Amino acid sequence: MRYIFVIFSLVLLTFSAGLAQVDTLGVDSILLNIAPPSPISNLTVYDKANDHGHALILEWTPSPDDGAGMNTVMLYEIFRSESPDSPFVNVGSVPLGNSRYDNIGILEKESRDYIPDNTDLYYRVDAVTINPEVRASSEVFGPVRSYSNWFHRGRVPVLLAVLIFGGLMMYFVTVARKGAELYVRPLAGISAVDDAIGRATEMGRPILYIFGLGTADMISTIASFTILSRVAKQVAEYQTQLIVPCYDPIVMTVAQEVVKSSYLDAGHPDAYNDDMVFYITTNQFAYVAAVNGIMLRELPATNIYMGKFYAESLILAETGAVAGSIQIAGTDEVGQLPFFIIACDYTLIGEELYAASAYLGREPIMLGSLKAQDYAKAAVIILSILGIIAANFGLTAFTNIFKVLD
Amino acid sequence: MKRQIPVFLVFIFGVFMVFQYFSPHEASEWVYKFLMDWIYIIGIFAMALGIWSLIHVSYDKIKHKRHDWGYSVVTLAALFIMTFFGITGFNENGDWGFYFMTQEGLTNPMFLNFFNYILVPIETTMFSLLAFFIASAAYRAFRARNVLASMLLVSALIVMLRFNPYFGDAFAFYMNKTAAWLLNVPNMAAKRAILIGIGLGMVGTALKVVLGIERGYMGKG
Amino acid sequence: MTNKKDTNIFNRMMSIDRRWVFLLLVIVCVTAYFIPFTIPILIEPEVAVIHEFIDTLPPGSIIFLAIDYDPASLAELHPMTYALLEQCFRRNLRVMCTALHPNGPSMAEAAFLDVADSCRMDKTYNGEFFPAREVVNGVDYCFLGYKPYPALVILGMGTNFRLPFPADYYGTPLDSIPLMRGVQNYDQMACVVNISGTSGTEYWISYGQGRFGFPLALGVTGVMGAEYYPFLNSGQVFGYMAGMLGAAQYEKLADNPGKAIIAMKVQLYAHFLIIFFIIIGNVGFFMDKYKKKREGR
Amino acid sequence: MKRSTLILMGLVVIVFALSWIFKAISFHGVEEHYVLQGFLVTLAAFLTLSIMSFLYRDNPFYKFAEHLFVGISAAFWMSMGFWSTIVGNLIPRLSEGLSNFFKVHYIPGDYNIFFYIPVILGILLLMRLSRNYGWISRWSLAFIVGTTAGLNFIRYLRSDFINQVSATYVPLLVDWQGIGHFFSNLSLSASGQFIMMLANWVIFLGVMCGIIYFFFSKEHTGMFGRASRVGIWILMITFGASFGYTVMGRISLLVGRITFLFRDWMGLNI
Repeated sequence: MRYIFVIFSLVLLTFSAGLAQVDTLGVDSILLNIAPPSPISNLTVYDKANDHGHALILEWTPSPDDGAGMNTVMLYEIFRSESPDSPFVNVGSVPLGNSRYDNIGILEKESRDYIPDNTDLYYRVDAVTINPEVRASSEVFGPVRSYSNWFHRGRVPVLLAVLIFGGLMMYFVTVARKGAELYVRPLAGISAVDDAIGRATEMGRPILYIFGLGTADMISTIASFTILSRVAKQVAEYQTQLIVPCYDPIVMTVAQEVVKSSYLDAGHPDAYNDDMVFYITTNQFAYVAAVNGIMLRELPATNIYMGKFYAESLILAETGAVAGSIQIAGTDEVGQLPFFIIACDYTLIGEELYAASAYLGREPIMLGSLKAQDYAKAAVIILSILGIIAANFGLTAFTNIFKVLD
Repeated sequence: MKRQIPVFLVFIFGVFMVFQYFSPHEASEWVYKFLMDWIYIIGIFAMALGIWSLIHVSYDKIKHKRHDWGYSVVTLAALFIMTFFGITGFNENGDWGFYFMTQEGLTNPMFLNFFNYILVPIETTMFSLLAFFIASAAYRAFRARNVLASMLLVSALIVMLRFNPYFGDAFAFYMNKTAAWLLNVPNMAAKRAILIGIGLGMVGTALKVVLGIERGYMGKG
Repeated sequence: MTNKKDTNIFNRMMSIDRRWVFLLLVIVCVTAYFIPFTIPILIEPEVAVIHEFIDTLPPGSIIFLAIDYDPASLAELHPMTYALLEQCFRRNLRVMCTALHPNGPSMAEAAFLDVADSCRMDKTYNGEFFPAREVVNGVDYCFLGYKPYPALVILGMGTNFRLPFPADYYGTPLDSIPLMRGVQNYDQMACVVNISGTSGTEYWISYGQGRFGFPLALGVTGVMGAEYYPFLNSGQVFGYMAGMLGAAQYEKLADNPGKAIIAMKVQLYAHFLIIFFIIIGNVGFFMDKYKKKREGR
Repeated sequence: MKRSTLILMGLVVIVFALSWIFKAISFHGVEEHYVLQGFLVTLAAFLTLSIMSFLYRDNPFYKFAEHLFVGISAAFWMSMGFWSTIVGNLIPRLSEGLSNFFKVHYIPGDYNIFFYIPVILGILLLMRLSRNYGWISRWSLAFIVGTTAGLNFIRYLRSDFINQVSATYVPLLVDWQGIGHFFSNLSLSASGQFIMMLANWVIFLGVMCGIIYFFFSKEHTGMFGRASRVGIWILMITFGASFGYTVMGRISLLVGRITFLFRDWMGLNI
């Protein structure tokens, strides 16, 4: 807001500088002979709802000379003051045709755009012509106060979704814990992981596990950690070699922890050393260059790509194909799925990546969470069909339930 | 103790972040901002671990004279030289010391040179390898082996032929329209289905992590 | 691979070494890049109408060119600007130009200097001979430069160019520029062409065309293509070019092949090569299957 | 080393030296440091070709470029992180003395004490290097994982789930004015009623079948199996189309490198 103000005053300055120079052309007469426009009317100011405070919204009926009438209004300038008598300060402006201004304050007290909460404020709006001298002020509106809110009412649908989904999850996890049999359909990519580890052992070649460019704050990376822990456990049991080159140092740290614990669980803590999981560099293509080199030099029996991938997906997968490795990929990056589908032997598409950890572990609790996800999907289908019917019959009340406000 | 405290920390911070979304209050935003800053700062300490790992692995190779150890010397030399250029330079008075940027720009022009003439060319060339790999992948994988593979193949061919002018204007026109339809309509449906699935998978995983059901990230499966 | 069954021609068609694919791709790209030849380009009416409009203007008319892009979208948009400017100067039209994107002025300046260079040579376009001429800043074109807050600048220029721009980009007061004699606002412009990689296009449509009613043509990036297309149907925009394809069409119309046509050439033949390899692989696959089936019987 | 390898190496060195000399001459009078500029442009071209040689097979030139690239990029990232995060964000909050040393403005604040917490967590993270106290680093990792899991939980529930579901509410009968009107105005134009309705039907059914494909706990048989089959078809058509679409952008990248090699380095201007 502050920048726009600065920029705007610069523009105004040049406008007025222009006035001084163009006397001979009669531009001054155009400007000086502008009649004052009619002011705006019905100014109302109210607190912005669902926010952290320090913000107010102004609304008004535009001047009759905005785009009609004399057609002289160029912009509206907004003024604020803490009392109706003290001088008003310009806090912003909007071009013609607008009838609303969000006066969003800055949180730092020192800033000139700071708007105090729980304090009486007064507002005025000027209709300004191309000549900044010629303007019409509105009546002062006030007092009005800004507040901070504890709960965001526009986000109720999200809260409902959290509660419903959390409830489903808790229910099915409890059911699973009690020992109920839960069916899951087979996934080709998952059984391939088991086969691949066996194959690597037979061939005496390593397994390459790649997180892609995901950082530790991405859920896909967290899901990938779980998959790595299963893979590492089996690798430790078979005494096969595991290579995990990393792009992000935090991911590397967590992955070291994961592999170390898996080796411990498998009963081979001595077989682990920190150099199995190592850092390369945090640069997309430098990482790719190095991993490509590893693929052609170490000739891994299997490459497992799980996590977040970007443009490097195809470079990695094609190089892996050249090296003759079996390749299993899984990503939630929709744009890269085509490349993995084409270049890899098995690909886990989107949600399958998240399901993989449950599949690999075969623990009832994890399978319970898959069941919860399926119920949520069934709910989506039912809601969509209801929504479509509602939308086609013009029942907007139903679709509005899902409107989330920012 | 070694495993309970981390799980407890995950729960506390996870629940706070969920709460934070529903509360726009100044206080809640303030804490949120602090937490985000913290993550960046911890990330910088992790950087030290990463660089340590890189140096350690390279040094190990050199020490034991493993295969291709000479290239590890290149890595280490590049790392040290670039770091030296990156943290030192001359300021506007011509004093040498720990400087990075002044108003005139980088204090050490060699940092920029290395960036422009080593980093950028290799980066763009690695990226351009994609042109070759996309060709070889298409040749290798686009075989009409079964129904699914044929669908993949046909829709790729239609889109690739969309601006072919040799078969007459009408052909080009309809190819263009069909390709645009494929990219707008079925694409949108598939993307949405995948995204809904991913959304559920992510939410499920995150919930399991926050509730401590999923502990794979700590090595406890 | 010494097995006799593996060496039949169809099997070989299925397993060409990837290095042959790579080599042919390089050869095709480099040849298409360097060897001058033409490819047919389908001309769409929304591009042709811009060329036709400019071609039929009487000499001395003024075109307003708004250049709102930065180096990121240079590859697609520079060819449009170059072809358009060259056409204007060859037809003795005059050009006024603004750059309402912070990095726009360097783009516009480069275009004016390069096209002025090119105009110093005799050239023949679409069979019409154009003698060499000197393009002079201030006489043939006037570059106003950059001012922030595009909406206000566009509105201000509707009243008088001198309001937002008392002087041109090089600091010369507009009143002492020969081109500006008698030029007040958009009323003296034959049309406005906005070549843009930003949302500034929206201001040209709503604040510029919407308020002052001048004929407006757009050149946008491929990504923005679908977004502004509806304005063509609604008649607010009379001509429209989008992305590399649009640029190549304009170059073709102006008979002035440049970077866009070269890029299209390379793209087209690289695509053909990839399709060729896909076909080879599939022919091999099916013939091999057919043969095995027959042998199996 | 084989003799052919040595000859190849020698040739590369000669070409490199020649290019350096020619480039330096061509920069003479144009650039201030023309010898350095000549070297750098030659180096860039050498590295470009080294990386491209990987397409043939792994070789010493590629290995050299790769290892150089790793070292330089790690150092680049470290320097940027050091100056922007540590010097830019952390030091101005922690100590006035250090701020003065690095010539950044000290930002006094009542809550600066809180910035010691991430520093402590960071140091705990470094405990990883210790054999006996490595487990302490899990506390910092737990902080990061917990915060981001909570954050992403909500973010994706909103953007990938609720928003995508509500976007599926499209009208299936666009501009419906009766069946007679529909058939009498049937056309294949893009803005025609038939095409618009077809698009909405494809989107709606595509999304439904796609979701059915992702069901894990139900056998894909019967009607359900058929729907899931349609789902995977839609996915495959989409993947093919986006692959075909991406080819164009990737070829442009190659054109960029060709331009560099032939115009900027060799100076050919055709």
